[in-house]
Order: sequence, then structure tokens, then C-alpha cells
Amino acid sequence: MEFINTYLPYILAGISVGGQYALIAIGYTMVYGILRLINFAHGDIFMAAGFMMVYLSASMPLYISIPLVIILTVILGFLVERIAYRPLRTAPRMSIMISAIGVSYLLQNCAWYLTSGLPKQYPKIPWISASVSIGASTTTVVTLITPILTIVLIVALVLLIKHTKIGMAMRAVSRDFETSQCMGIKINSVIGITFIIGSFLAAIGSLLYFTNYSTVTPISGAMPGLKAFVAAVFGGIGSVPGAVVGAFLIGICENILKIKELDMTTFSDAFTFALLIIILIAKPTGLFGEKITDKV
Amino acid sequence: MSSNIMLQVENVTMQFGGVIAVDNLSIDVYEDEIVALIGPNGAGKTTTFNCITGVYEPTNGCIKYRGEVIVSNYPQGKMKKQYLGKNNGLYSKVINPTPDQITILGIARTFQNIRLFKNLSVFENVLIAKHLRAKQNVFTATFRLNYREERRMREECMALLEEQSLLNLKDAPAGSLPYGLQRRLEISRALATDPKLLLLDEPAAGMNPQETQELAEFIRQIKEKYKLTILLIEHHMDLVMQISERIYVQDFGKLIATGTPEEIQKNQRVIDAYLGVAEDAFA
Amino acid sequence: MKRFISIAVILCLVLVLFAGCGKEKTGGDTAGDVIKIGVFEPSSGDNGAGGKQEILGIEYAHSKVNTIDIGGKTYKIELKIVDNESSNDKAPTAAATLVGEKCSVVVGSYGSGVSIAASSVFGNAGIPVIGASCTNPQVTEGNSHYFRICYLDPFQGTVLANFAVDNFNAKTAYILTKLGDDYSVGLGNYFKEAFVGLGGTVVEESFQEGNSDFTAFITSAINSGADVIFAPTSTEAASLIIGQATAMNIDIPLLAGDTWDSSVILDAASGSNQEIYVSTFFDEGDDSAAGSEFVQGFKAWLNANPDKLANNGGNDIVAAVSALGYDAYMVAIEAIKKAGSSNPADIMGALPTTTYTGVTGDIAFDDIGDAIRNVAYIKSANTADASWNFVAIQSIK
Amino acid sequence: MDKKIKIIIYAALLVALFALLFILEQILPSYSMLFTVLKKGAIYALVAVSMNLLNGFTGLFSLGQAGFMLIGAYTYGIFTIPTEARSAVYQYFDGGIINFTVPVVVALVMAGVAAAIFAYIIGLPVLRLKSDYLAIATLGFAEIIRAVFQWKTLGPVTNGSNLLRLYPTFKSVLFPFAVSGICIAIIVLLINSSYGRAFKAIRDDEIAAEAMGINLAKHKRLAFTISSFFAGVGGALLAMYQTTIQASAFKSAMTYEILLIVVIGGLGSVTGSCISSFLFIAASEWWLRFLDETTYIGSFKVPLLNPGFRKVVFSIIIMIVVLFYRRGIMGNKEFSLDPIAKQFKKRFRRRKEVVGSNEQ
Repeated sequence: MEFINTYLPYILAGISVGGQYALIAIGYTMVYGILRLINFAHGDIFMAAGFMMVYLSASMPLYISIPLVIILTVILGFLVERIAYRPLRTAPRMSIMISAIGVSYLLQNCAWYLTSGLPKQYPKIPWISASVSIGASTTTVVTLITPILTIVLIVALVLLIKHTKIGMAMRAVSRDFETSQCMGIKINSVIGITFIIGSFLAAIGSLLYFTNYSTVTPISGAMPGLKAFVAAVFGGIGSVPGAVVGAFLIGICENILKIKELDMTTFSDAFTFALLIIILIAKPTGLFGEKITDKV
Repeated sequence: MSSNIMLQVENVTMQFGGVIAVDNLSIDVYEDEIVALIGPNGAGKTTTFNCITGVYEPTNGCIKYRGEVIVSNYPQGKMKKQYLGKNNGLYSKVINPTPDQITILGIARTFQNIRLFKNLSVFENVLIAKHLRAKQNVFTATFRLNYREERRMREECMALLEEQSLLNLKDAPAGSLPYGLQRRLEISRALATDPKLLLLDEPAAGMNPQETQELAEFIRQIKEKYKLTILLIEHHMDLVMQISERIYVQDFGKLIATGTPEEIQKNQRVIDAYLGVAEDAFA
Repeated sequence: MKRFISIAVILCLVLVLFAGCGKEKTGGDTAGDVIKIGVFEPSSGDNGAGGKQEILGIEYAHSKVNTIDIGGKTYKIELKIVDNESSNDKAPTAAATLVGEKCSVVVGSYGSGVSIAASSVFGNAGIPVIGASCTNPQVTEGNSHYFRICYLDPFQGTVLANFAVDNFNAKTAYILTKLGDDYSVGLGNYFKEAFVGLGGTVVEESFQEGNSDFTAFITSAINSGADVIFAPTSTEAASLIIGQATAMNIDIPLLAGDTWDSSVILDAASGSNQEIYVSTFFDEGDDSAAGSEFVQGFKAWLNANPDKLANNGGNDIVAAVSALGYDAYMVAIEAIKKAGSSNPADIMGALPTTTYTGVTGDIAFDDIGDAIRNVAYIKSANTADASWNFVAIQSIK
Repeated sequence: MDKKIKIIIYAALLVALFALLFILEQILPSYSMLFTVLKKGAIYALVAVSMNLLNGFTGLFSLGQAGFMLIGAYTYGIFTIPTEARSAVYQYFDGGIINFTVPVVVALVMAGVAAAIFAYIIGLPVLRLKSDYLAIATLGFAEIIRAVFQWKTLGPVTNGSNLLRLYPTFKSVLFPFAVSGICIAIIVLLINSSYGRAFKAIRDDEIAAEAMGINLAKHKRLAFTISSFFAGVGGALLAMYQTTIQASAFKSAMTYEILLIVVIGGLGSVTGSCISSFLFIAASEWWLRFLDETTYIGSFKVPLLNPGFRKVVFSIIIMIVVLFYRRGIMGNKEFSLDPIAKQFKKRFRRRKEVVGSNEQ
């Protein structure tokens, strides 16, 4: 019991942050599955959602501002795809990736300009910001609902991908871009919807994440973004359940590293990347990824 | 026919997941020969090439070059359980060279879908092939201490291009050449690696009868000039019948026939394979 | 043809480059009756919030005194504000901008790292710099052009350690610092030395830049049985720490240095029952004549300018760094008066003997160029109405 | 054009450039913004060219540049801080454990070698990965390196997360130009050598390159190691320019900045990288600075101009380049005098012809 009391908070924090990473990671994994693009700007869309909430909730009640934030984030994600990625559809992959880095740079700088680089206090959402006690440790409700909400959303998403027409189109496009184009699938709308789903989940993730961490800054999207991407790779890029498993694993591991007795705090970020490199070398396709061989 | 054996493919099996692409294939190529490997689409010919040149690791079997084992493998790991082919347990050595090691041995190849360095000039394309045999290291090369070697390489390439009548195009980007010349450049580039054995993967693909005829002439010429042994994959039967001394026929990964062009033309199994199964064989 | 266009474009740009430097050369000297004071502060990045408040103090001071008489001639004072982006690699360029503007004296910066990084740029140009709130000893150590009007980290660390022992009877302190932050690591270290010297034990941890999850650290603090948590961090990390500590309902008081004396902290803590104590240079409730006059004037000035009010974090709480900024500017004015010249070298000569009674107390420099200070204010956050409560004036035992 | 004449012309241009820089230093005040831009631009040019060697010439999409620069910067700093200044710098670590210094030039080479050694070791596993995976793995390694250098346990060597300072720096703009110039010249020689051709072959088609007998693993490692060597030297120069070193400055944002420079200059163009690094630095640190200042025209306050606006404008410019001028300033071409000479010749010939026809 003593043991649990001491270490439970770390595990709880890990699960909660893992769930938030999972929601971001899905955006990465779906976009990568379809476009073979690491959408570096995804973390910044997540950050932008945080700032929208800060500004909108200042002038509107929560029941309006929360849906509005989600809608605006989705629009932002869609616009990024429309403006920065679609014109480069036929360009080499490196160009699109550079464009993604450029968008990330732009979003961060815009956020910086608007907030003058000042950290903004995230609004408190009643009920989920409240504190609860588990055993001897105290945490917030959001910590507990994050994993549950994450699982629910992901089950819904998997059902969508498996059983709807658009889901089938997505799977087809991710399997073979050109052929599915020939089969009459409207590639652009499939990609658009992918970005919409990714941004939607990022917006929800941002609500949970910032409720937990209470402050938004222009760079607060960068690290969670990268870690979520690592989670996506870890689970096997293109695989939604893989990304979720990877995200929870990374979230828990990095919090365990913060346990004082291990004295590894310096490496809690580095650890994520070390894990990435190990998985890439040992099993380049990740936990649940499928092998793709180049045809010679 | 010289009795010196050049290349021996022994019981090579290549299995991808549950699909066998090359099934217990054995091919012998003797020095100074032109041998053709034919078969319907998807018969596993290019996969065989890829096994020989180190692009793929065969699942089982071995390949010898001038009597020496250059590739050898047996089912291991996950494959141990999944393996569906024959001769399991016959081999116990693992030799999986990378393609460059094969090239250094003197086996050069071309590709079915031409793979030139499209952004580089014709001259550079050929010059790159000289890199592997140049006596230099990165230091001497950078500081031009290898200038004699560099000059020799350039001269050899100029001579080669002149022979292939590509000299007037030497500064053009390889990607800008017409299709026929790209084929020719690809073969020239392979020649520049000083091979003894040349593997040609569908050299006549996309050519009209006239061009095919010229190609047949060209292949004979380079064979004489560079003392080459040639193994080629081809769908143009007139080309195959005209130049090859022996023919191997592959279908569904398996070897179904072997012999001289005349024998093959009469072989009922071959005719079945082409006509009975695949409609587009002579396309 | 395309290539020619690109070459032409490049040539034009190169011309612009030279045109630019030509303009710069002439631009500096045109107005003979202007004295430029450089403001070297971050208005973006980690320390952007604090930097802005310091700039506000300077601007307020400038609004009060914007002319100076030297030798019977009245000079106008112009502020040249440049953003060093809280970043050590951008700082030298920002500093070079000020040097290029021919500033007579420079005030800044909030954050010791950037001050150290840019120090040699000013040093090479022979321009004196007056640090307002950079508390790391390395800023002034070993150079003659850098001065400062605030106290130093060793002093501040000791003060806080004393305060922890005196007020909370603390035996164990948990110290949380930010990796790669000179201020944070330095102050943490001085606190540790003093606290251990007073017979306590410390548990140290540090977090990485960009870290936003502090729950694990707070858990460690609880598990270590700490009586106080000392977290000398930037305000950005501070609001995260406070927010998460509040969520976890901990009853260990949080202690921090001067950076936390900011309305950002009050925002983060408001409505919670978290105990927060900070050491600072100035207290808003100061009832000395100079102090209260400054507070009233500054508030009125802020409220009259919505922009400025926004830069202060949207309220009119007076941050200590604003007071320091004000004083630093006034010291610069004193030094110019004393030197009787706008020449940087003369001002540098005059600075060591310049004295001034500012809103943060009497200022005089020692041999190194640091202000001689022996007391610090301790304030606590009033979480009910988001304001500061004055606790004590703490000195060292 | 005759090769010898060409060499002479380029040499003369180089001498002229240095002479111009020297004269500028004499006539302009040393704090002129021009020199800041030139110094930093020269350093970034080196780093950008070294990155271009990987991304543009070998086709390896690596994002580890900041990490190797960090290694170079630290190696330089650690071995050149004067022994008497060490106790001040390593104030929390009792003066550190290294108690000797080496000359600046030696330290610069050591900086490169240290980065190259790290790159070699990292390259062994990482270079087997393809495109984006390689990018993210190298990015990850850069982060790991940063964490290792900030580790307290290594404090006596790296000074933990605290600043390194008081090491020798340069004052004249000629120094970074000379060092960068030599390094870039070596890279250019390499690119035009047999090995450089092999790198380009790998970029164009890995499988064909392998079939041509090019050992992929070896050549990729070579390119990676050499690129890192020069990134290390660039890092050391940057450290000299900044006068302080701190691990936290070498973030992935720095790599992105360099990558953008390479892209704006044109992937696969050395001169493009050089030109764009000067433009990038000048634009971001100098020309656009006015955008950050609240400006009044008369009593009218120009809207939008607030701190941070410069960066917004700047990133929009970058996006425009990335989207609409994908090939950058130079594409994959190099700046050369040939077309100019040709143009001149053409004019000259035409005139001759005109003169000739008149005579007839």
C-alpha cells in the first residue's frame, strides 16, 4: 500500500498524459498513413486550439466556446491542408515536409505575436477541473476521464474506419494512393476528412491537456506533438490502435522516469526519442505496422 | 560452348509471406554464353535477378559465381515455420551480400524500368560506375591527390561513350534522353563497371521490331567486344530466339523447361504456360 | 534568363545591404541634441512577461524625465528598445543593434543569461550597461562596464533560506530548477548552500525546457517530506507549477525568487489555497514617500494607456521589476548628469561613484559594479483577491 | 573558358572579397549591423552547406544538425577556456576537471572531429532508416545529445546546464569568413570528386547506385560523418560569435532554421545555401526589425507593428518561398561566371560581326 501511495500519482499522470498524446497521435498516424507526411504542424494546431479556448472563453460561456473551439480547430486543420499541403501533392516528399515545418513555424510565430509570448492561463472548466482523492493522493477529474474519453473516441474512430464508406476510402488511399485515385475515390476530400478528424481529436486533446496543465504558450504544442508522433511510430504508423498503445506506453514511461529515486529526470524527453530509435531499428514498422517493400 | 561455368543458381527459393515467387530454381550459365530466362508475367524472373544481385535475400538455396558461393541462405526465424518450399535443411550457410558486393565481383545488371541517375549528366552516369574500382579514398579524392586515377576514369568513360555513340550527348541530363537512348545508356553504365557477367532485365521492353533488331545486334557486339557472358530476361521471342544459345523457362516460380531455342519452341509445357494460362504473354 | 534575374535580384539585395549600412552611419549623428538610452530587454520568449514589466518601469521613468541639461543645453532623451527574445543566441545581435544606434548607456536585461551573453558586445563598444534585475553574479564579475542596481542571487538565496527556516521551521527543502537556465540553477544552488548551512537537508530536481507536466515533481516533493518547495523558475513554468500544485491540493508552501513577483503568479494562484512566498526588490505597499508616489503615479500611467496595461498582464499591480526598471533609468540619468556628457566612456567613468535614492532604496555601487543591498522584501500571494501581501523585510543572519 | 583563367578569375574575386571586407572593417564602425550579419551569415553558410551536403546532395533527410553543432560548440568551449578563468566558469563544479587549453585552430578541428565521431556512432544504426524515419530519428538524437550535455553528472566537463564563457572569440569578420570559406571549399571539392558523384547517385536512385557498386552504408555514413564534422566546426564558430555556450540554445528550432535556409537557397546548390544564409540572417536580424517597433507616422499609429510581427512576416515569406518557389534561389544550379562570360562574348562577337559587315 505504501508503495502504491508513493507511486500511484506517477502512474496516474502517465495514463492521463498518455491519453492526451493518443488523441494527438491519431492525427499524425492517419495523415502519415495517407499522405506519407509527418505533419509537423499538428502539434501547433493543438496549441492553437488551446489559445482559441483562452480567448473565446473570456467572452463566451463554456457551452458555446467549447464547441466553437472544436469547430475553429477543425477549420484551421483543414485550411492548413488546403493551403500548405495540397499545392504540393505532386512535389517530392521532402518539399511537403518542409512546408509542414514552415506552417509550424508560422503558427508558433503568430501565436507569439498575438500573445506577445506571454503564457496564458487556461480557463477552468467546472467539474473536470475539480480535485478528487484516490487513496492518499489527490488528482483532478480530468486525469481520470482522459483515458476513458480517449478509449471511447478511438473505438468510435475505428468503427468509422472499418464500417463506413469514407472509412473504406481512407483505407484504400492509405494502401495505394494512385490506384485508389484511378478507382474514382476523391482523394482530396478523403485527405480533407482525414485532417478534419485529426484536428477534431487534437482539439479534444487540447481541452484535456490544458485543463490539466493550466497554461498555454506558443511552444506548448511542440513537445507533445513530437512525443505523439513518436507514439504513432512506436505503435506502427498508420495503425490507430498502435498509436494509442504507443501513446499510453510513452506517457507512463516518461512519468516513471521522473520518480525521484531514479534520478533520470534530465532524460525524460530524451528517453522518448531513445525509445523511438530503438523501435525503428529493431522493428521499423512499429508494433502493429505493416511491412511495405520497395519494388525493384 | 566453353565448359567453364560462370553462374550457378542452385535450388533457390524466394518466399514472401505465404507466396512463393521463385520455387526451387536452378540455372547454370557457362562462360561466353547468352542465356535467356523467359516466362509469362509474374513468373518470378525479375525476382530471380534480384536474388542473384543481392537486392533480395533468397529464402533458401545458394548461388555460385565461378565456383564460389556468393549467396546462400536457409529458412530461419519466422520463416522456419512458414517455409513452404523444398530442400529445407540442405543449406546451412548464410551469405547475404549487398548489391554492391555482387557488382564488385563482376556481375552487372540493368533494370526493367530504367533506373538512371536522372538529374546527372550522361557522362556522370557512366563515370559513377567507375567509382567502385578506383584506387582512392575520400581524402585523396577530395584533395585531388588521385588526379591520375580520375583522369584515367574520365578517359575510359569518354572512350566508352564514343563507342556507344553517346558522346555528343555527354552533358545532357540523363532523364532528358529519349527512351531508346536511355536503355543504351543504362547498358553502357553497366559496362563501365567492367563486368564479366551481364544481367539484362527486359532490354527490349517498349521497342518496335526495328529497334529490337538493332538491340540484338548491339548485344552481340558488346558480348564480343567485352568478352561478356549474358543472362537476359525478355518477352520479345524473336529477340530471344535470335541471340540466345540456351533458354530457361520459368512459370509460377518453377522452372518448367530448358534447352536450345528450337527445343523450347516445340515444348508443349512452355506453349501451355504461355497460351493456356496467360493471354498477354507475347504482348 | 532566369539566372540573370536571380543574379540581378541578388545584386540589388547586396546594394540594399550597403545602402542600409550607409544610412545607419549618417543616421546616428544627425540630431545632436538627443541622447539615446538603450533598453535591452526580452519582450518575447520565456522571460517576455517580466521583460515587458521592466520596460514599463523604464518607459514610465522616461515619461517623467525625458530631457536632461548638460552644460546649459537641453538634450532630449530617446529610448531605443530592442527585444533580445530571452535567447542567448539572439542577444548579441540585439545588443549590436543598440550599439549601432549609438546609445550612450544601456539598461537591461531581465534574465541573467542574455545579459552575460551580450555583455562582451557592449564591452567591446565601450558602452556602460545598468542591469536592473539580472541577479546572477557572473553578469558583473570580471568586467567594468556592467553595473546593476538589484541584489545578487547568493544574497537572495540566503535570504530565502533564512526565511524558510525562520518562518516554517523548515528541515527539508525541495528545490526544483530548470535545466539550462542560469538564473534558476544558480539561485537554486545558493539557496541550497545557505539552507544546508543552516542545518537543513535538501532534495534537488530539475526539469527540462518545454516541460509542462509538473505533477511528477510535486509528487516527488510530497514523497520527500519537504517542508517547503523552492522553485526559482520563470513565470511560465511558475504558473504551471502553481496550477498543478493547486490541483493536487498540497499544503507545502512554495518559495521563489524575484521572477515570481509578477501578476502572472497571482492569476495562476487566485482562488486556490496555495501558499506562495517570494523575495523581491520592492513592495507595492511601501509607505515611504518615494515608494507610494511611484506606485500611484505608475498605476495612473498604466491605467491611462490600455496598451501598457495589457503589457503589464492586464492589471495595474506594480511588479518589482518595474520599480527596478524605473530606478535603473533614473540611475542612468544621474550618471549622465554626473558625467556631464553623452559620451559612453564618460558615463562609464561616472557610474561607479553615482548614488541615487530610488523607489527600491538607496543605490550605490561597490567595486564590482553591484549595488550595495542588505535587505529583501518577502511577499506572499493573497489568493482571495489576487494581490500581494507584505510579509517581512528579511535580512541575512 | 580556359580552366586556368577561370581559376585565376575566381581567386581574384575571392581576394577582392577579403580586401573589401578588410576595407569595410577599417571604414565602418565595428558595431555596424553589417558585420553582425556578415559574421553570423558566414557561420550559417557553413552549417547550411554542410546540411546541404546531406539533404541536397546525398538525399539523406537528416534533422540532427543542431545536435552536432552543440557538440562542436561544447568541444571548442571546453578545451579553450583559459585555466585561470575556469574556476569562474565552472563555479558549481570546482573549476571542472579539464585543466589545460589548446590553441584555437586545434580546438576548431577538435570540435569537428568530436561531432564526426558522434555522427559515426549514431550513423551506424540510424542510417539504415529511410527518409522521414531518418529525419525523426536524427531529430531525436539531437534532443538526446542536448539532454546528455545538460546532465549534472557530466557537470565537471560540460558545466551542466550552465553557460560556458570566457573562451577566446573573434573580433574581425575576416576570421569566420576565412574558416567558413576553407570549409566550404573543401565541401565543394568533395562534391565534385568521385565520392561526391557517388553521393549524388545515391540521392537520385539508391537501388541503381547500389547496382553500380556503391556501398550504400559506407557512403551514407561518410556523408553523414563529413557533414557533421563541418556542422561541428560551424557550431564552434557560432560559439565564438555568441561568446557564451548553452545547450538549451541548440534546439530543433535551430535545425529548422538551417533547413529553411537550405531550402530557400535551393537543395543541391552550395552557392544557393551561402546566398540564402546571408539573406536569411540579414532579413531576420536586421532588415525586418522595424516591424517590431511601434511606429507613428505623424500621430497615426501604424497598425500591426508590435513585437513579434517581424517573425510573422518572416514566416509568411518563408511559406511563400516553400510553396511557390519550391526550387529556391538557385535550384540545384551553382552560381558561375560562365553564363556572364558567354553573354559578354556573344555581345562582343556580335559587335565584331557588325564591324566586319561594315567593312565589307
